[in-house]
Amino acid sequence: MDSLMIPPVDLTLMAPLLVVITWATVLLLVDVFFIPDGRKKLTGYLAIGGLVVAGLVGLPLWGVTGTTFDGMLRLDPFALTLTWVFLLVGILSITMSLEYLPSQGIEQGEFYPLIMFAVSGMILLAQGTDLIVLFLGIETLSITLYVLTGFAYPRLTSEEAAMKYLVLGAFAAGFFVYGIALVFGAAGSTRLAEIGAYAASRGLGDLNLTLLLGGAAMVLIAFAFKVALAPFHMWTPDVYEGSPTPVAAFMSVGTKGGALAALVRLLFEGLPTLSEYWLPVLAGLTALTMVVGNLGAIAQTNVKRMLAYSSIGHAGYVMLGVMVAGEQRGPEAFIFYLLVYALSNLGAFAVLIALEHQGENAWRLDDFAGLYQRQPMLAVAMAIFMFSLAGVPPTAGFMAKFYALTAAWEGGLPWLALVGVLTSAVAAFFYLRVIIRMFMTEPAGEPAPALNRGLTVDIVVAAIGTIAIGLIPAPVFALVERSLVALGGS
Amino acid sequence: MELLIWLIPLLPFIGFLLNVFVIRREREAGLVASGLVAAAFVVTLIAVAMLAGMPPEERRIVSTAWEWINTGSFRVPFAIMFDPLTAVMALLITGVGALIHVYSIGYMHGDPRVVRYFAYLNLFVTMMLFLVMANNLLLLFLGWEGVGLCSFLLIGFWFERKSASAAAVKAFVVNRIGDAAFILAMLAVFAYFGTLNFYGDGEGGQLGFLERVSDIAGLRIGPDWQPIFVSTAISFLLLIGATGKSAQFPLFVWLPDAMAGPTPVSALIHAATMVTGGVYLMARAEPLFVASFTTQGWVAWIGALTALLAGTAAMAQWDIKRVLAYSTVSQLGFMVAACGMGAYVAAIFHLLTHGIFKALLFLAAGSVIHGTHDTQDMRRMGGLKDAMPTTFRTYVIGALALAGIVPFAGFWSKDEILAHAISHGHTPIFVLLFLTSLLTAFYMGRQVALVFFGTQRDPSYHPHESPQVMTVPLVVLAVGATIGGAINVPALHWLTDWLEPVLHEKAGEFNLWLALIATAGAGGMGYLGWWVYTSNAAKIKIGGKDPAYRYSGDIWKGMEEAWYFDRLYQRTVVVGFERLADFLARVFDPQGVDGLVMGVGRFFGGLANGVRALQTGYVRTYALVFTVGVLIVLGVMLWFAR
Amino acid sequence: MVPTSYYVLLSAILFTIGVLGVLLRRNVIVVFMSVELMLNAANLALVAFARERLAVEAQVLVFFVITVAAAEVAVGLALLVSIFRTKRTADVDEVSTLKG
Amino acid sequence: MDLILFFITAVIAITGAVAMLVSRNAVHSALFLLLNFTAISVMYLLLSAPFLFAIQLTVYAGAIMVLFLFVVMLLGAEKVEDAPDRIAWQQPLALLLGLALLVVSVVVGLGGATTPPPVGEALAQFSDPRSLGALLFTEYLLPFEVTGFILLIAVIGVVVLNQRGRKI
Amino acid sequence: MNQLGFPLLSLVLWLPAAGALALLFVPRANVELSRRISLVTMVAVFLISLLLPLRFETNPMQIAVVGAPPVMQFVEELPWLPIVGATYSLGVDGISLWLVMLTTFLGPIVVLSTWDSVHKDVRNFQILLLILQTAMLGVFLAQDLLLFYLFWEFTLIPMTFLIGIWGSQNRIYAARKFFLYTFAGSVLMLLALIALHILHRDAIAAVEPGFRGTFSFGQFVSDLRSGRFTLDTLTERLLFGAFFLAFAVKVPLWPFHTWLPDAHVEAPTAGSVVLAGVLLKLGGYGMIRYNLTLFPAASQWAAPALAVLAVIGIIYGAAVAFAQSDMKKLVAYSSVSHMGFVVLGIFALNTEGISGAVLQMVNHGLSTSALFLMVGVLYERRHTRELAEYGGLWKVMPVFAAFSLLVALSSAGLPGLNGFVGEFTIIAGAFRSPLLGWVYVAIAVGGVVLAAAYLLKLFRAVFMGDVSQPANANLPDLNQRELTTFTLLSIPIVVIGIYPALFFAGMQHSVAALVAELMAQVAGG
Repeated sequence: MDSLMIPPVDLTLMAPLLVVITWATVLLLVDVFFIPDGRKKLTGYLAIGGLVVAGLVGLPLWGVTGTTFDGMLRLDPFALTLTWVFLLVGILSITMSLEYLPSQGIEQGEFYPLIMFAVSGMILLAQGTDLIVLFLGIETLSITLYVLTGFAYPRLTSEEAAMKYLVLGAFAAGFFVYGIALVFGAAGSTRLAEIGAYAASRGLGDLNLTLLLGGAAMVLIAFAFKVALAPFHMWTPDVYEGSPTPVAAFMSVGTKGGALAALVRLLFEGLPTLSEYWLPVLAGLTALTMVVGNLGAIAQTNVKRMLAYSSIGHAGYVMLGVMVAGEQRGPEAFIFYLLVYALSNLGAFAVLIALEHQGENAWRLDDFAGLYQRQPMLAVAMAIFMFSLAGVPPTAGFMAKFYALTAAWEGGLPWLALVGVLTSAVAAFFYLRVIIRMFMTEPAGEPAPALNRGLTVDIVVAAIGTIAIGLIPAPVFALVERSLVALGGS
Repeated sequence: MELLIWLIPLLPFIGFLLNVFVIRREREAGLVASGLVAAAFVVTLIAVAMLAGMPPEERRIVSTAWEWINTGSFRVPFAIMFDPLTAVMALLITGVGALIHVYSIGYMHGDPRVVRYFAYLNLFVTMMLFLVMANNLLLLFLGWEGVGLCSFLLIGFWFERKSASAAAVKAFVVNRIGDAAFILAMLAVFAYFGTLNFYGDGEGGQLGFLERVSDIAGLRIGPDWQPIFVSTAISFLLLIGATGKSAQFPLFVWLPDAMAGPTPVSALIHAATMVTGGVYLMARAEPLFVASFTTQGWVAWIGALTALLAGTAAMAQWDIKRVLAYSTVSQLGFMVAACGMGAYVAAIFHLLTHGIFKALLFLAAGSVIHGTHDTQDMRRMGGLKDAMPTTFRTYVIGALALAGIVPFAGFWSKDEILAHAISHGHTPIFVLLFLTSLLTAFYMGRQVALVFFGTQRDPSYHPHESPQVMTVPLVVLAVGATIGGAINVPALHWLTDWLEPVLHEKAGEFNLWLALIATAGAGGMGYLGWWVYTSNAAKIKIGGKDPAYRYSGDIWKGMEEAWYFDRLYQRTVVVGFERLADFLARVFDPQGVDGLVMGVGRFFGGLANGVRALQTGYVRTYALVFTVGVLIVLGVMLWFAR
Repeated sequence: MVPTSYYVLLSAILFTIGVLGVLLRRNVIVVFMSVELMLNAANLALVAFARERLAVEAQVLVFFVITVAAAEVAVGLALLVSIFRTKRTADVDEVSTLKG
Repeated sequence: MDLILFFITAVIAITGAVAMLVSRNAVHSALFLLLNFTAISVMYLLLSAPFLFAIQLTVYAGAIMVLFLFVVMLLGAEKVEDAPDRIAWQQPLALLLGLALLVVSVVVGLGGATTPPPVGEALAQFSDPRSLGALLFTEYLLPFEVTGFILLIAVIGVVVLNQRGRKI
Repeated sequence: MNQLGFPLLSLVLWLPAAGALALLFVPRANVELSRRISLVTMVAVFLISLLLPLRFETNPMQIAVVGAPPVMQFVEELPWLPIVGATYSLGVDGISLWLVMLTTFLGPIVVLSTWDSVHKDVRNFQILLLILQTAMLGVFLAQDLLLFYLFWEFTLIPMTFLIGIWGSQNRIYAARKFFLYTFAGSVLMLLALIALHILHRDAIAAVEPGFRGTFSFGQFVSDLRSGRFTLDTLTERLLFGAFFLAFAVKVPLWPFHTWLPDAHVEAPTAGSVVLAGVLLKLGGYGMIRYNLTLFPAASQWAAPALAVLAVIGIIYGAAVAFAQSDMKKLVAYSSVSHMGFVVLGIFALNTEGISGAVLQMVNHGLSTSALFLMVGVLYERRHTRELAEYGGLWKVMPVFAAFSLLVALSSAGLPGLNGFVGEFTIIAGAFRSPLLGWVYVAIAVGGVVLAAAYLLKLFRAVFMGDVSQPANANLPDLNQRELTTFTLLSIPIVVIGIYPALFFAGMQHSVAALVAELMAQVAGG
């Protein structure tokens, strides 16, 4: 028989991914064999090192555009920028876990490699240009997160959350696969580019629109599930609440970011010509998401759960950029929003972690009462995050929201921008509630929360970033803008 | 000359500043205040003399200090002027003012806040002078409200007394109602003339609106079915303003209450000067009023009705000052009625004489109060003529002047008004006014009888004559009240000639018959009043009813309460407004407006609970919702793809 | 030959039954089975389409799907075992403390 | 001939699926599902994909279903649905939705154009496992590798999820 | 760069923030030092800002021709957000000049008022005050819509904290209501900004390819006026509405006022002073600067209706104020009434109305601040704001009474004091406005009457009558600091009253240009 011709593989184009995945595998072994129990923090540091290295490895790739693995992976500035965001999210999440895990009695070395695997899944999503790669990327991310969600062992809610997540995730995966089948049935390929070419051939008469749209819809639904777009959001509050807080933090940005990155690729490389069909649907979902997410958060007295609902709402705002990613400002808005949201939200979760004590959680609003008097800096930082999430100037959250709304309006969705601002007015209510508790009520006599180094770093980085980007967003905008010159075509 | 006329208002103003910021001792305050007002009087005299030296047509000095308001086309200078009308007003203000200042030194002696008192008094004189010297409506309004403020301050001078503070607020607020109309009038003037200046500056610049009344001749505004002349609208609004300040029907209710202030204040502000502001305004805006036949009718009727109404009320009062207060309202009614009939000179004439003799009466009443240790109820007086002879004599002179007995000042001015009414065919007005003049004589007779004749009904105090610092002004004023009529006696009509450049009026004819009848009537009624109350002196008990009550019953009661107007306002307008405000504040605002806002909040809260309720915790429900989503997405996309 | 549409029809029926399984059954294991049924239905459709176009790739896809399904089931069952240890139940409705 | 075989198999597959859905015993469900999987593997044969037929039988019917049965037995979780359904209101709704979903999927699925059934050399190539294998290691090398990692993660996950119980 | 050659506006704008930064390094316990630093900063800002009116060209060389953008002075511009064309650009014109001066003038007064009233966490209080000062100045100075919005929204944060932390019993409710109400009111404005930006960019890009859009106020205006950028009627009205809503809530225009009494009642004295003194002015300023300038036709269209709201507010606010027994509430509702005048003046759409509105904003800032300070003085001494608790204080605190009377009269619009000039000019404008007319004015004048009623009611209840409560018998009169505060406030109150021309002169040119533009709109369409 013929010898197998392995197509040329340009590993440099997937260098960050490669670093993360290899490092994670090796770290797994190192952890098992060389790092004793009780010193698992070392694994964490090593994992951070790996993520940093991955980020550095990506530096020379700036501006490079290319595909490898027979066109299944694509490296472009869009993917690279997102990669960096994901690495940042990973680093921050690990940093806040270093002390969290031992304090909750769930310190296991595998945690860190698993986070790295999740990050690799996200990078795969950002780089993949084939439905099957996207499917695998999502599954990599999901399976890792199922495990991580169930990580807080003694807490039953953790397992409950994992179970719910898994059941619904598998359910969604079923739709994903069915969607792939239908799309394949129509287009005869799973490559986004080929699907795009096929979809663009409409008018030639051989377009099987129903089949293609049906399949595309199912794939979109699977992504919508990951992004937590209403009505596919139902898992989010429960899972966030149940999972270990750093994991929730990671998920709130990571899953969304990865799925959205893939969604951008799918929509604008695979289905740009069909936007008249999916745009209204996605716009409707987005509107519903903003409404449901922010409304759901109003009724919460559990801050963690409130943040979960708020993450649903924010998914809607990010979607404002994603949907119009065909325009110049869409992907910019998407990435900028994601970055800002990552900073603010991770910061908020870090504060949440700082309040948790051994084996117990402190997520009730009352636990925040008088925080300002107990830990002024912590309260101020939390206030910054809350204002940022609410989109009040001069925080970065405002700039992000502003840009997302601008993009949406430009993309021809002014009504959606209207829904966006109206829901953000609603959202101010529950963010403000946390602030009011912290600053304007008397402390309930709780001891001062213990801040450790990792958390401090997280909170300080996030707070400074939030304020700095809010005041002088131009450099970040410029970076994001330059990173996206290449998107849209191909 | 321009500088000189600025001195007139500035001198008292300096007194005000000194009293506010520098002077702390009672003695200095009185001297400085009186001295500066007296100086202003002297300056006014000089100015008048200089004015008299000019040809009659040019007797007007206008001086602008600075642009007060200048925005867009809306330009108002801070400008004063001096012309014959202003001159007589300024003389009255500074002259009577100076006397009252001097009198106050004695009257207010020992009061802890006497420095402040003189400051207010000085400020009042300043503002009053601005009122009469202003060359535009806005500056006039500044003085107008300024005197209102001083009136408020001085009525409320003894603010510890509840009645005083209530009266002060009432005076200010009621005046404000008239002022609101005044503001509207100014706006209308500005809208139709483009300026608020009375006269141009005489240097070929823009003319003032009083010189351009013909511009609006025939102009009408308002809906097509009921247009009114612009001149009517403006002058009517001014009339409402004047009814506030000059205590005319229907806004007269504040003046009797205003007697809660110190008596010299009543003399100066609530008799001689401030309340005449409305009359001055009408005289000043004479061309506007004359241009509107309708308004003139209103003016005349309002004046006459007020005169009668207040005259009847004055008859039934027990409080020595309230009698004078209602009498003032009544006399102001005379003046207003005169304006309404076109007898502006007569109005001003009466204003001047009334200013003198009413000040005299008030001061004398003050002397009585002073000498009886703050007794104001006439039922507790009686027989004071022996204890306070000077006061008694001056009081009688004042009463004779007010009653209109020859040859006292009041006779000439009142007679001129009545004569004008007859000769110009205003018969109903004449009847009302004549009736009033009879009543006037009656209640003055009554008062004199009650206060000075008979025996002292309340032995709890020892009446004594007032010190010289008080009696000397009384005497001076009494002289004025006696011979003041000379300035416009029919044969000489100096005042008419003097005011001719402003009011363009020729002297009326003296009606001898009328004069005779009026004097006889007044004399008779005055005697009747005196006789009734001296002969029935025994029936007057402290806290008791008037002897006349037996005969007239509830009518007397009605007169005592000034026909219940005050109470009517209290029960309808005031209570109505309070109820409305209360409703708005306690019900409508929190539950209506704010309730709507809160309703929005509750609405979202309800929606949020809906979202929460959907989040059942059962993963199968989540899958169900998921499936619904799938169907929607698929359905919509396929719908589009049809 | 059997027309592709027959297979697709069958696959749709099976897929729907799988969905119903998730919606209706409370036993976590059966729920997982239903998910497997959904994946299988999808695979069937995929192969049917592949046969129509003679595209071998689709078979590769099926291969990957089966693998991933296995991995997912493994994790799911492990989780179930872990939960069962404390909760003593495999009823999916029992894990419903997180809500609201 | 093919058509008859297809219908028989299809009926078996649907029966298996429905029976899995309705049987209240998890073991029965598993066995019915096994029946269904087997039927589907026969379908693969009908569709000229013999390799998948083998995979389906070994991996699904063999490994996964055994795993299911094993866990069911291990936990004794055959009958967990005896307690009354707390969200019974959902059942009719679910059935309704299922019906709708079926309609929609059928509409979608039958939207596909039918090309004439292929024959000959190409079909042989299609059904040849070797071409599949070749693809797996050339074009689909990356997914293949990733699948490996997914399995690795799954293994770690299973370990992580179950070892700690013992530790603590 | 500008007529001074150095960035004066930036200095004025950021100096308070710098002071706040410096305060961060003061130990929390050193209360006195924090206050002093804060005071020194505020005074310095005021003194520096004095250069503005001194060097302000009342009649700039550039003659305002119809179609030209508003002439700004002391202009500064730096790139800020090039990707959307937003710049850091500052400037003042005759309209903002006096509002800036009002803000800087009230700064030291506010700090002075905290000396006796704020004892909790003093340093942070001062920090928030200083930050708030920067934010408010930013709103007046910003000449870029995005920058403006940034400052606009940011004012909420320090104010919310001031109310929520240092307020009285119900402070949380008030703080939340304040924040949410005003935030919700202004979100639509953000959308309108974006819409404007994009519509403008699309319009200009059609002529100048490669144009990336802008947020520059000046450019919007000049393009709108030159006709390079036009809005169709519906769009213009919608945008107008979006902007207006934000401003109306802030002003607050009836019926959007209900947050105000709560916020005022609960806020500490300094907070109330800032709120009434400056924060409400942001709304009025916004209406003039943005609504009238950007959307002249829509302004014409909406003016009668909005003026109706304004007039309702005048009467309603006055009536409700009259019924209050809580002093702060009374003053708060009086703000509703007074700001109703401002809105009425603005929508008279003529020179008199608008310049009267600007002056009235300054007046209201002075008078109402002083009224709140007055309430504060009493509250510090007696810890109650109920009218019934007071009486006869004229005897006990004569100096205080004198100042209070002055302030009350100024607020009631006594001629010779500042309030009258503003109100009168406004109603003169409204009377002459072809859009409004005498009916509006006739009702609005009722507000003048009622103002006297409720303010004298307040004055009488507090100062007149006998000293009924023994606790009031020995209240100390104003101390040196309070005396300084009131004296400082009284100076402009009197000066504006007798020589308003000084203030009108500065704004004349800007207002005239604005009105000319509005008139051109009428003529043109």
